[in-house]
Amino acid sequence: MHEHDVLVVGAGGAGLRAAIAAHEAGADVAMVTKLHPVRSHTGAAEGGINAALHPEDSWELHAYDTMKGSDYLGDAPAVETFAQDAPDEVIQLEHWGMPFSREEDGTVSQRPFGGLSHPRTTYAGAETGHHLLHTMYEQVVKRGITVYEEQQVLDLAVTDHDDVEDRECHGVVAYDIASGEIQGYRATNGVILATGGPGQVFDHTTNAVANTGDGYAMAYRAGVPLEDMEFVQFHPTTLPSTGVLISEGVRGEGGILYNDNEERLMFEYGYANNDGELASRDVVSRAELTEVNEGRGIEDEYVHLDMRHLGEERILDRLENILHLAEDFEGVDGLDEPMPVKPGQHYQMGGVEVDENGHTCIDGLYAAGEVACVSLHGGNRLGGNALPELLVFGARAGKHAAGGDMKEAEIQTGPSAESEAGEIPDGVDVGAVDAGSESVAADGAAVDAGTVVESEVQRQQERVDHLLEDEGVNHAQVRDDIQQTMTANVNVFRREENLKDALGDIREARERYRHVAASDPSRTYNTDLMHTMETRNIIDIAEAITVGALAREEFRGAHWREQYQERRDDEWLKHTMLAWSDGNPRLYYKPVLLEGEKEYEPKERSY
Amino acid sequence: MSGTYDRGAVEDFGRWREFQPGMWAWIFHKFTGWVLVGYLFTHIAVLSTATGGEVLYTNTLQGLEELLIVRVLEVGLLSVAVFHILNGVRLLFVDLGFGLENQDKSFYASLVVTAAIVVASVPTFLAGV
Amino acid sequence: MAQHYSSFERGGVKWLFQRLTAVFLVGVLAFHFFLLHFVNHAAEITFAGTQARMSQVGYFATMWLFLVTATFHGVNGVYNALVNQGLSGTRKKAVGAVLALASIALIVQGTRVALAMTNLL
Amino acid sequence: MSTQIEQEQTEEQTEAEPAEEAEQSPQDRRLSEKKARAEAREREEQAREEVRDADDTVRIKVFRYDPEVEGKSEPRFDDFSVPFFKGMTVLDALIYARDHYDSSLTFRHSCRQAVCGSDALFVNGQQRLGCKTQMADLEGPVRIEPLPHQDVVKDLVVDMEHFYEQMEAVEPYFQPDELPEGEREEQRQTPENREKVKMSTRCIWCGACMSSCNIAAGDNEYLGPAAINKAYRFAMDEREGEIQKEDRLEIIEQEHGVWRCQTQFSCTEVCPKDIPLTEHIQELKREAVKSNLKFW
Ligand SMILES: Cc1cc2nc3c(=O)[nH]c(=O)nc-3n(C[C@H](O)[C@H](O)[C@H](O)COP(=O)(O)OP(=O)(O)OC[C@H]3O[C@@H](n4cnc5c(N)ncnc54)[C@H](O)[C@@H]3O)c2cc1C
Ligand code: HEM
Ligand code: SF4
Ligand code: F3S
Ligand code: FES
Repeated sequence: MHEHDVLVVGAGGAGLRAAIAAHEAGADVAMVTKLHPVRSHTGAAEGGINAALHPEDSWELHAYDTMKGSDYLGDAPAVETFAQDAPDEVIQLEHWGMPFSREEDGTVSQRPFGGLSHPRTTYAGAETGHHLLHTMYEQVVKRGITVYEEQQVLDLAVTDHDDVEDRECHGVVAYDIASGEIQGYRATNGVILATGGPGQVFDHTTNAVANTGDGYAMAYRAGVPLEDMEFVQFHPTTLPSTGVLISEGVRGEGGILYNDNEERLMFEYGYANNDGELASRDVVSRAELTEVNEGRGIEDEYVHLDMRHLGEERILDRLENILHLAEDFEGVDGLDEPMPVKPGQHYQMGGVEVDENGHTCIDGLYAAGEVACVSLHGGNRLGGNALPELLVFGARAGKHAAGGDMKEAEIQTGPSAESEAGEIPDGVDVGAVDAGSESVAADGAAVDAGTVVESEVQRQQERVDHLLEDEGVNHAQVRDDIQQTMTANVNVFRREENLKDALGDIREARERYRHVAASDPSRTYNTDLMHTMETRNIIDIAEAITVGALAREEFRGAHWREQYQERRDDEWLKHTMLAWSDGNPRLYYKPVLLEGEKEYEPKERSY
Repeated sequence: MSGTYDRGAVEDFGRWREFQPGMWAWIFHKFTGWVLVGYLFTHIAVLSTATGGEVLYTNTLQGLEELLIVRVLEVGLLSVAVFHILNGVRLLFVDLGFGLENQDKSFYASLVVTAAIVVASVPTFLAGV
Repeated sequence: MAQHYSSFERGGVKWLFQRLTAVFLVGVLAFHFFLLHFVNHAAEITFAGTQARMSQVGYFATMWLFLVTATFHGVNGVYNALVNQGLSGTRKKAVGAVLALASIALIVQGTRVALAMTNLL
Repeated sequence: MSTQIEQEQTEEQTEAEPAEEAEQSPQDRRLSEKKARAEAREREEQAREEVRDADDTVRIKVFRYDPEVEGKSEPRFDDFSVPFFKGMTVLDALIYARDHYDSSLTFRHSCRQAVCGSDALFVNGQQRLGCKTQMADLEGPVRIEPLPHQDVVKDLVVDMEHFYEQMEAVEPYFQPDELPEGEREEQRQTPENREKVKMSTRCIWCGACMSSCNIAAGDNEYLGPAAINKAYRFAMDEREGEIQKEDRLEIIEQEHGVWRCQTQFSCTEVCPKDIPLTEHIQELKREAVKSNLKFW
């Protein structure tokens, strides 16, 4: 068994930042990650990092924009902490050598971005995330922080007190992909989950194949509530065959969306008569899908994004990287033909409930990055706000876990922060198939930390042996079915019957999952086994998203409900919380905090 | 690691079909360089007959030159030397950072020019056997 | 990692010399080939002709330098090639020694031959 | 448990195999086994149908090896037929083969967009990223092998440890001589200097270059093009300062550093990020010579 003060699970932007912060606070920190750090999906981010650096800009403006973008579902303490810390974090990155794009005078450039009242997006060419990821990994190498790579964390080692808020997290259990061994990792101070987004819950996503949302599912099963999971951002322009993102830049420069009849759909069918192609991500995504649903899609699947009329010169000058993307990943020459695009899952706003210090309601368990929900993005995330989130809250979680000196958090976590009980609608069946066999870890209350980890190792060993040695169905079909039903029923359009259908399908998948097994018997680099175990997590998250979507009866941010076409502030200024409750999920609500150092008055949406 | 598979040298030799121009240039340069050193040593050895007297030297050299095989080898030596010189110049440019984008073309050019020079020199070399 | 080396102990000097000798050799080798195959046909070489050429100081000096640079260039090239193929440790030292001895022998013998070709001795 | 020995064989095997392992007996288990077999058949059947219906299919020949599994411990190639669609990449073809024919087919992949560097493979005789290589551009049957010059862990997965060690050997982290004084004060860098290091910062650690380099194949300690490029990225960054640059040149001038490079250019040819590696290595050689001459 390995032992460290702080364990960071996941080595994307959030994990790396957390590890550096914990190390700087004097802790012995190690990272445990499924992929080698530089393979993390943070590297895919293109656009930029928002921070109020300019003297004429201010953190207050950034906080205000973020709150507005969240459709007033952000919590003010989180939003303000974020806006205040972001500039320092960006400068810190610069001091670590990040190759930001520069102005003539040698300072870091900032550009305008959707939803921002001031040009405050710093960037490094069209590959900001790549540089951010590599710069921070370099700092991890510099500090000699231990990295256990290609270790898939399977579950957390948490005591099993009845009351979630009494539980303690003592470590994690991981599967060593190369050797097939199960490894126990004990953390004396804290475990930080930074496992990134859950894009693989949907069959079409801009997320990586490794983004199976393991962190959400592990925290959820350990008892931490998932918050606002129904808020999923879909990006309107992704390539149909792979989900690779075509940035807003194309539409910004004047790219036009056409349907199969070669009509300029945004105007022809009145989806956005003012903004046309430049309407917000949600509006365009819904427009495209409506076209496809009404039979005007191309090959019943996508629409065309055309930039040919911009002329070769302008395209080469401003959008060259887009030409490469279309060519390399779709085999289409953007100078010659229109590019096929369709909406794809892009970002999960909700996540593991944490406070401003990244702490969950379980002692010693933290979360940061996309997997966490401090409630910064609320109902919708602004472009360029995720990367600074990784930095700000990654650093805070790391420092706090290492025992650094920090202010008490204002955000309340755990079931005790409940304001109102919710009810999972009748007729749907959620949670464990046989609740009861799903207890967290053995006898935590009574035994010492080492034993809690050991017994979890034991359980995971049994599970892996079973999956390897027994015969069963292949997980791929189960995963596929979840992805299909989520895309068909829980994407940008949400109708009650569809949501219920999805829950039915998820239930069935859960049943089928009981019979899965890996068909590859090898213990060496068994990706079949890895994916089989991930599929379990996908099922849990799919269910949480769908339950949230069914519960929230309003139209807010990215969450659209057919029957409720209004934002209903009087009733729904609250977070949807879903707690696993040892296999019998419990739905409840927690109020939104609109008052921090400043007060944020909900304003009319205007798109 | 418990079991990894090292495909070893066998594989390397099997890969020649997949070589890039720059790798061929390297192989040829190496080969020609070795031939030239080999020749340098032989050359001095042959010339060493000069220490054994005038007649021996002249006879040895002329005797050798009468053999067709020696003439053919000389053409070979010429081609090797010309290629090594041309590619050597190409490499010197590469070292100075010029024309790196066209390194493959300059390699082909070296080959073509070598061939041309060699073909043009054949009559001279084979004259009077 | 703080100390600085002012000498080329790391391969740089040999790298540079390999290039400098190459530049020199381009000229001389071309000249040599041209002179002994095109101007004077190889088949017509006689000791007398050789002696006449070698007795000129300038020609003698050039040929001797040709010998030395070519030896360095060629032998160093061979040595590098072997090292690049992973020669290391004692074997590398041994090969280095053998090659150095061979070069010295070559240069000594070459010098003797060259001197024998002149009418100075 | 059917780890395909040969793709053809699977069907017979699954059909012939009786429910013999009865020791753990219960009904439940036999049922699930039966279900498993039925599903596997279904998937394969579906794949066959798709192959039949597709206008076009492509064949891939994939290198297989698993030290633990009988029949795979001696490397071999497996053949798969995959329905073709416009825009299909080598990675797509592999995923299809894995999901429809043989779930034990193993390869690394994650981002599917050429940023994570997981899936550098040896495809039709060249190092390429699976996700960035269009099937349509290749001549069939497409031969897919693990990266040469690295030990194969299983199928297409190679041991990258050595590559990482080389990358980390060049002190791949920013070390400025000094930082600006004031709070929130950034270091200045001219746009020209950023432009100079720009290409070198694009490396995604895929290892394609290192695998293609003959010198790296022969000399295991050679830093290799990617690591040297990493050193270049810092040595040429004006924010670091002169003192640090000297240190960096010293690192790349070591025994197995830049002087090993024989300008074979294959690294430059294969780099999926179009980094002019040879150019960077050559520039460092010249810088090293220059800085050494200064001390003379
Ligand atoms: C295409 C794209 C473009 C984007 N562009 C922008 C942008 O311009 N600006 C912006 O602000 N945001 C952008 N985003 C959003 C942002 O990039 C992500 O939200 C963010 O990078 C997530 O970082 P992370 O550290 O939380 O997770 P990731 O970077 O995804 O890292 C997850 C880590 O967890 C590890 N892990 C996962 N599961 C396990 C397990 N079971 N055991 C062990 N380790 C595990 C993985 O190995 C990985 O290291 C973009 C996102 C995408 C997909
Ligand atoms: C005439 C002009 C010549 C030029 C321009 C030239 C150029 C070069 C260059 C630049 C190299 C270095 C390659 C590298 O390290 O990457 C080289 C290598 C070499 N040269 Fe020459 N050279 C010339 C003549 C000769 C001669 C006369 C000999 C024989 C004595 C010779 C033998 C070699 C050898 C053996 C190598 C090493 C090859 C290898 O890497 O295996 N060269 N040459
Ligand atoms: S330099 Fe290019 S080929 Fe080499 S590891 Fe980096 S991205 Fe891959
Ligand atoms: S292939 Fe190798 S020899 Fe040099 S130019 Fe590239 S490192
Ligand atoms: S899958 Fe990430 S580089 Fe190909």
